[in-house]
Amino acid sequence: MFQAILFYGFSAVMLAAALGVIFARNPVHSVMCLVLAFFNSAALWLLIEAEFLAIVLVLVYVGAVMVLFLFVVMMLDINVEEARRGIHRYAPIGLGVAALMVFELLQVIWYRSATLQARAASELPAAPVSNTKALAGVLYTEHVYAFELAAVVLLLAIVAAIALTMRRRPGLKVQDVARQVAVNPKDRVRVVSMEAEKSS
Amino acid sequence: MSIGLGHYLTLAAILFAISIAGIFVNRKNVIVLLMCIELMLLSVNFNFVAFSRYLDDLTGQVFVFFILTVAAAEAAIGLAILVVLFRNRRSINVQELDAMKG
Amino acid sequence: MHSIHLIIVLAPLAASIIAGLGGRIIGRAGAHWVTILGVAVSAVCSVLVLKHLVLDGGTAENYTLYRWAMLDGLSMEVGFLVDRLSAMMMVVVTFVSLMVHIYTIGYMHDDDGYQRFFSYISLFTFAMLMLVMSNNFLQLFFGWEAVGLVSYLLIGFWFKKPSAVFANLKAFLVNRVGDFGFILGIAGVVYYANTLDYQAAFAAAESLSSETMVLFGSTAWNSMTVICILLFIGAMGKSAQVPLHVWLPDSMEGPTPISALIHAATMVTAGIFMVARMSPLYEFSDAALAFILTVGAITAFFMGLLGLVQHDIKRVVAYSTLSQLGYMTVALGVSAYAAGMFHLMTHAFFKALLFLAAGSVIIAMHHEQDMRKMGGLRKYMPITYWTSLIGSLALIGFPGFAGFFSKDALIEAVAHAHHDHPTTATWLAYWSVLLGVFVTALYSFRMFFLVFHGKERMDEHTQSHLHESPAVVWVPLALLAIPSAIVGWFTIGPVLFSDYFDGAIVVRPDNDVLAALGADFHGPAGFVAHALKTPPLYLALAGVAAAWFLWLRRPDIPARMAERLAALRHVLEQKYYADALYLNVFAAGGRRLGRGLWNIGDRGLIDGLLVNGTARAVGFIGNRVRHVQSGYLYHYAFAMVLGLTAMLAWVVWR
Amino acid sequence: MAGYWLSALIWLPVVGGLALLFLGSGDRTDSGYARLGAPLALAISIATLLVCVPVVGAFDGSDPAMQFVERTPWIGAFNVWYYLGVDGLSLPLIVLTAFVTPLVIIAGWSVITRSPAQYFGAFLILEGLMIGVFCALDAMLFYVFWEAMLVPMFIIIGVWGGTRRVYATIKFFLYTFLGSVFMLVSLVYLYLESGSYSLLDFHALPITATAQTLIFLAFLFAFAVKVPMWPVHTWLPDAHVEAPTGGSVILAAIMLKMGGYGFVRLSLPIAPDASESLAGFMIALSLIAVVYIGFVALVQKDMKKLIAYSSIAHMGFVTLGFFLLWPILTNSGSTGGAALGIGGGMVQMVSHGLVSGAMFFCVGVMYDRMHSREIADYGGVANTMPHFAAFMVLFAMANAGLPGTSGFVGEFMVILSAFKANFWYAFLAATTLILGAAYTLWMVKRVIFGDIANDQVRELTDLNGREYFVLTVLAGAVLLVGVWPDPLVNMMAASVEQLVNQVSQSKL
Amino acid sequence: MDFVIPEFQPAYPEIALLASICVVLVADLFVPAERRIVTWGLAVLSLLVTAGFLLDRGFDSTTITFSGSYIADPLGSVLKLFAVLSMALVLVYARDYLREQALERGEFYVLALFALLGIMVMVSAASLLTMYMGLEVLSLSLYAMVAFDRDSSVSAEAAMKYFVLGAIASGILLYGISLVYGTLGSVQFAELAQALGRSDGNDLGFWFGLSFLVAGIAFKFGAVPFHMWIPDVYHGARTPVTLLIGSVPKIASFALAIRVLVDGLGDLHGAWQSMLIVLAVGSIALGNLVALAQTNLKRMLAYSTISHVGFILMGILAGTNAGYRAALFYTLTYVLMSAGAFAMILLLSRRGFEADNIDDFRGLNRRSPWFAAMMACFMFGLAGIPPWVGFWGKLNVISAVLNAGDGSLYFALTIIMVVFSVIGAFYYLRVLKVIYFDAPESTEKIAKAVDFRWVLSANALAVLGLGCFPGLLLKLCSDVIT
Repeated sequence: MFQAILFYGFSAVMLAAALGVIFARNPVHSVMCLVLAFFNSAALWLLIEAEFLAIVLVLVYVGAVMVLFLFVVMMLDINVEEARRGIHRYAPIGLGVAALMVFELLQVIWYRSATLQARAASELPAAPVSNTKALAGVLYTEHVYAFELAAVVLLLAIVAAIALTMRRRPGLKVQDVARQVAVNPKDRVRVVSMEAEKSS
Repeated sequence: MSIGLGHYLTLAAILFAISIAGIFVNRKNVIVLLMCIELMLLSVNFNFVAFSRYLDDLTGQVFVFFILTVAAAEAAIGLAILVVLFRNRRSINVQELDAMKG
Repeated sequence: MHSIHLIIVLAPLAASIIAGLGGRIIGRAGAHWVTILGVAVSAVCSVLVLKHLVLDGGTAENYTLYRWAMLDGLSMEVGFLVDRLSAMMMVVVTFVSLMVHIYTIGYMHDDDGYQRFFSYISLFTFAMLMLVMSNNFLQLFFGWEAVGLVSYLLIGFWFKKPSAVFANLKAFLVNRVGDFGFILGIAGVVYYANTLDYQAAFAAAESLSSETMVLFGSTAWNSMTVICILLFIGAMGKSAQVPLHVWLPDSMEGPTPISALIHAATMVTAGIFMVARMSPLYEFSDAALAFILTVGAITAFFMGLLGLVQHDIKRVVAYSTLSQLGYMTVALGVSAYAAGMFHLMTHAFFKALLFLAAGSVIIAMHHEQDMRKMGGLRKYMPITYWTSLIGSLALIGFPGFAGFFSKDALIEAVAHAHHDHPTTATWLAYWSVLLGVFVTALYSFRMFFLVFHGKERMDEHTQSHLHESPAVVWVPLALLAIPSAIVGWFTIGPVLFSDYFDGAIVVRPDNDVLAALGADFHGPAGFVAHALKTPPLYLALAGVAAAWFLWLRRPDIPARMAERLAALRHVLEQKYYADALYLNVFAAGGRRLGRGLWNIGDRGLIDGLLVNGTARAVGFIGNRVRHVQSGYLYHYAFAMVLGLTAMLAWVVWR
Repeated sequence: MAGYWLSALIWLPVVGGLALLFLGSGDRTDSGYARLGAPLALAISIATLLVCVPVVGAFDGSDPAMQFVERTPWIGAFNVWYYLGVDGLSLPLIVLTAFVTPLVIIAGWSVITRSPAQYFGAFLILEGLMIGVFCALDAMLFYVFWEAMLVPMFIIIGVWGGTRRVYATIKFFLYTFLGSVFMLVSLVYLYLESGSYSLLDFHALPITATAQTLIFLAFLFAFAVKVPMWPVHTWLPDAHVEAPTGGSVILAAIMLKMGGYGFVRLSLPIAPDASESLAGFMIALSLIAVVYIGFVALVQKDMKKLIAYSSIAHMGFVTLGFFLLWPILTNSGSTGGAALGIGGGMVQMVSHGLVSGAMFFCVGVMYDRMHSREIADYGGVANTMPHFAAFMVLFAMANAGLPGTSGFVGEFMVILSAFKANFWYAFLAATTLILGAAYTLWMVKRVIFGDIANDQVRELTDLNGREYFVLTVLAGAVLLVGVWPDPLVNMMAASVEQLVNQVSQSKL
Repeated sequence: MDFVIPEFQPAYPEIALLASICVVLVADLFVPAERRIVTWGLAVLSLLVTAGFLLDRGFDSTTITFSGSYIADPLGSVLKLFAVLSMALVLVYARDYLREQALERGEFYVLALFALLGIMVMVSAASLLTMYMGLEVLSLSLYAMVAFDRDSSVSAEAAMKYFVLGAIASGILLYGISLVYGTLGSVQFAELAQALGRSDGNDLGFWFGLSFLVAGIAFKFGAVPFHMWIPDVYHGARTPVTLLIGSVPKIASFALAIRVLVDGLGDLHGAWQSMLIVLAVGSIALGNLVALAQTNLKRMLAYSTISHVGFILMGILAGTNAGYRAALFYTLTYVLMSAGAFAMILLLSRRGFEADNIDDFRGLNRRSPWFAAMMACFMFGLAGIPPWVGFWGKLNVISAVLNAGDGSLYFALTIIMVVFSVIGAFYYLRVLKVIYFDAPESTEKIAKAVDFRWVLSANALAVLGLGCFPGLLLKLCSDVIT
């Protein structure tokens, strides 16, 4: 019962936050709502005994990805009022399609799939003592290939992001220490001998 | 009334639908689209976690792990593109992204 | 004999090719020498062949020259059937042709297309010989069309003249209408007899006459009748029978020699020859004969009337030709094929003569053809005058002249047939040919008097240059005048009343009017004597007298009559409106139909609506659909989501 | 006779044509190698014609079976073979192709100034591919040749054509392409049913009535477009009008024949029962082509268009002849006369190849001088070009089906056959005697005869040696076939009769 | 833990490629900008190495390793080899253009190699997880490449659209994977197939998962209505990138479809067939119709891609080996033709001038008959005119569809295919019209590196040659599909 209360509580907040992401006028608010949604879902995952992922979600996602979002939003400094006008005009269509999809999904989840109903009827199996340890056990063995691929994805992301955003501006003045050090005074100073001014 | 698999799935379904609705309700700001995508991945993750637990099979959770990784990479690239876009246009308005059509 | 046959046919062809292709090399004289030589060889050989058949008791020869094609058990061949019928035609054709060749030397003396002309007329001789010597329908059709082709070329010989090129097109097309029927007739023969060979087809005639075919609704037609009428439609085209007569008067646009050769003596009689040749078929269809009779009767009388209002000397002769062809056709219609052929022969001589004489006049008149501007030429052109007189007398059937025998025999035959089996058709034919005699005399001597007698109405310049034509012109006239005058005396007996055409022409006994006449025949002199007791002679004399009275004695009367009878005159001058009808209804109508089909059918419906319409519709859809690609991200996403939702919906509510 | 004669016939021109393409796209006036296009092309095409000689010599006309057969696996996965052979139905058309191509090349000798090497190369490739169509006994091979042929023709019309060439060539391409894709579906279906792409296997394959009908309709669409039959004929006038002279000649002389050939090689033997049930329909279309198109041709103002329409009418005779078998069977209970129809159709194809080719060439001769195809721009050409006029009149007469010219032979046979089927078929078919003469000679009247119409006509010069040669050769062929068609008919008789036997057997 | 060290040998090609990527990446840092050809050379070398490992492995054995997440089978080897080959084409074609347009940065080659790696991973995926990872490697590199020209506003726009839609598509795909995982209890294709075999195939849960998966696959292919990204991305990206996107990833898409739909969910054939029918028909129709209205060649080719995708899907939906074989053949030949067609744009482009309008090809025949003929090869090939290879692709597909069953449905599908082929032929002809019938606007000679010209010519001649002798490739295709 307590679990149910927690579930409904977190769920409600999460969905509200999700709606907030969509409807918030200010992108910063959207990001904040998203963070909130992530927190709540982490809580829900804890509820279903997936501690490791819950923690990762908070640490990696909220900690890194969301900050990145926030950073970009701030950096781009978008005109808030301008950016959100007209959103409500399309809300009915969007929500209509969304509702239709939810309806269809619920049909399957609750009524139309024998397999899912059987699964739903079963009790939640007991979780291993340490979710993290269990995951670690398969991550580096069974899923080592995917794991390596994840590394590739990250490398790729780095390469791509740098390729796209890093640029040397032509006008930019950069210090080159090595050259500064290697400067030979002779190259910099030219001693010009001039005829002394003659006084008349 | 106990909370079962169905509840989690329902929650994920609603979240999925919200994220989808968000994509075409939002017509002004690309960055919100990226956030909607994050929401969508979150809903998928919900599914995986719930299934994984009810199947008593860790693959689902491993999958979530990788999805999170990929999502992070995706966000990085997405935001990088966004920055390029902004640099070129001084705008990230979705409605202005119509140089190519037809 | 086979090689002689081949020489007869090929000599003119070779001459024609030499004159046509090598005209520039051999020069003008070369051209006429080579062609005249060719035709002369042909003529001599033809006479030899005739002699062989008639005097030496040779038998008819029927053989295949080479196989043209063979398919589906139907052998299509080229071959010769040389019997007395064809031999007679060969002689007539080559003789008249030879005369015309000689005559042409003078007539076309100053023409640029001299060699071309000789080439054409030799080619014509070849084609005509192929036609008459054929032993099968295929070759018959070949000759049939080939003479049409040469006729086309010759009518349009002076191709700069718009009227000439109009006339030749008209001639060809009208002939084609006839050929249309003709080829269907041939197809009918092949359908029932499965052969193209005359003998085989004739052999099957008896069994064929009981077949029927359904053409419209459920009425069954006798197949023989259908075939015979179809074949006769071909003859109507070629022999210019009403209503396919319209081309012949116009064909006078061609040079006069060919009017004599093609449009009087030979080609136009091909239809008559053909029907005579097909007599074994026609004998089995009374309906077809009645049809022939009616057509011939109408042509004989009504075309003659038109000769009365013409002013062009050649056109008068042309209408006379039409009328005489009608006579021949009438003879065929009463199964007096031999009479028809006999008239064909005599007509060939005297009509060629008349045309050539007219040509001689035309040369003298500096190519003026209007009789109103002639008159009194007798003293300038005595030879032409006398030969014309002979020709005219022969034409009107003055006793003793060639035309007399043939025409009188013909009229007798018709009278006999009417007497034996009176029907509307025979009644019509009888009165037509009878009254036709008067009309013939009237227009012939109208022309004769207007040209050679009376006041000299030509202008001074022409008058001062009037003289008799050169020898190359008058010699053929003289040579043609001889048979025109006398050939009847010694041919009427053998041709009409003996078994000359035995085997070539078949007549059922109860149709055989000539046999009945033959019973009363006691030599040519008796025939002349008999004529004194019959109306035609007096009608002819009355015609001559009337012509004398009206155009020499009281030229004012015709003028007044023309005013009085304006309506009638108008109808006659408009040639019963046949030309107008064809031009406005068929020619213009055909074009209008064509334009309609093209604009509405081809360009409108098929191309406009179906082809380009489809293309345009596809393009339109493409252009419409491309706007779905709006450029807006949310639309794209929306499309994806809609697609997904639709798939889900399909799964749920499947 | 063994050997690779047919392969030589196909590949000699194709390879030669490809080689010519390497001479570049330079103009005739350029100093490049492109000038060599014409002589080389002529040499190759004459070599091809020479290859025909032993083939015709060794061909046994009394044997209806395939001769000179070549069979090598081509695509194992589909059981597709490189399978060639000729019989009496295909050999005449092959000879026609090999005969006309050198003439076309001579005709374009100095007229084509733009990229001549490509022009002649395209023609040679076209020749090889067309011969390939007639030789192929494997359906896929047939289809490949059939379609590939569109490409050079597309280029020929499009590059060297008249002002509306783009519209015309794209219309031509798409029209025929649309037609043939349905045939492709049918061929695939037949393959799936029989496990082979051999046409001879298709002939022997029993097929249900429905399937036959569908197959027949699919073939019909392909062939009817090519022939072309009413109402899918409208590409032809446009294509002809815009094509360069050589293109028009090839198009009329040979390409249209492929449709007719398709009927006898595929439609009839593969779907005889469908052919039977649709024979009335086919005959109706053919007769519409003869009569309707005859009237339409009457009012054309453009000479090429007029001849194009007359081609449609003449090809109507071909299709008419092919489908007379069944009405004859119904009417008389035997097939007697059917071979006359089919054979007549075949002869008509050959003849039309010569005559319409010659007519287009004649128009080309005038066009090269006056740059106009409008009838109204001419008049009295005979005054300045008497020799040309003689040829023109001859070919016009042949076009009007005058006996003694090749135009008559096929028409005559078909009319004979049509009468056996039904009087009215023959009646309507025979109207071509009148209509054909009317439109052809009316054009001749307005173009050739009359007084000199304008100064341009006055300036005309008569035929040059090259033109003289081409027209003489064509005239000779037209007359030869007209006067003595026996060798031609003999060549195909056995095959035609075998076809009649084969087709009168039900496949149900 | 009963874990055994996995067998690495089957994955040597991927490992080698990844190692080379790292080498190239590092080496590029030390290559001065004007000697970027070294990076290019290294990239090509990497391809050679990869190809070497692939060939070394051969085409006739099947191994599953990495605990069921990696499969090396004949089909995979062929696909990978073709992917490597076509990537080599892309690199050859791209180099000169990049240099002319001042875009030549080492990252381009690195990203291209990454994309190839992603494709190879996808091809060899034996589980949905691997498949997903490979897909992301591919997609992420492509997103980045589309935006590669940082100063181009349209490129950025295209990249943004591609990215957002692609991310949505992977979200959808993932949702489908989660449902499949939840209902069938595994992500490995073999196990999925087994689980399906045990269960009632009519369960709506599978079907739902399947729908999401199909949507994801359709997006990757670019099938209607998941095609919207294709025109804009093809158009907006710089041509070498378009060349890449338009060619090699089709192999990955094919692998994705075959692995997931056939290897994994083959028992649900009835379900996905119906979906694919709608997608395929829609793609063929819309692609061809809209392509008619285009004036930009890249955009036109984009729409033509959509229609070709329809054909590939047609082959797959037949659900028979013949169908898969046809789809495989179609994919491989399409990649070849498409790469060539885009390369033609590169051929004509110069510094500051992008020859991507159809009109830019005006009178090419007069400028260079040889390359005009090459373009004709590509166009006729794409249009499916024999004897170019595109014809055999279409024939294969038609044959497979017609043979898939007796129903009038298949018949109708064939008719749709052929009719739209004809409509499609129109726009290819329009290109040829411009090339052959119009007069050139410039007579500038075509100046491109020798290797570019030779490779392009070889590419075009392959399109023709394979069309004349398709037997070998067909046999290869039927050998690897069993």
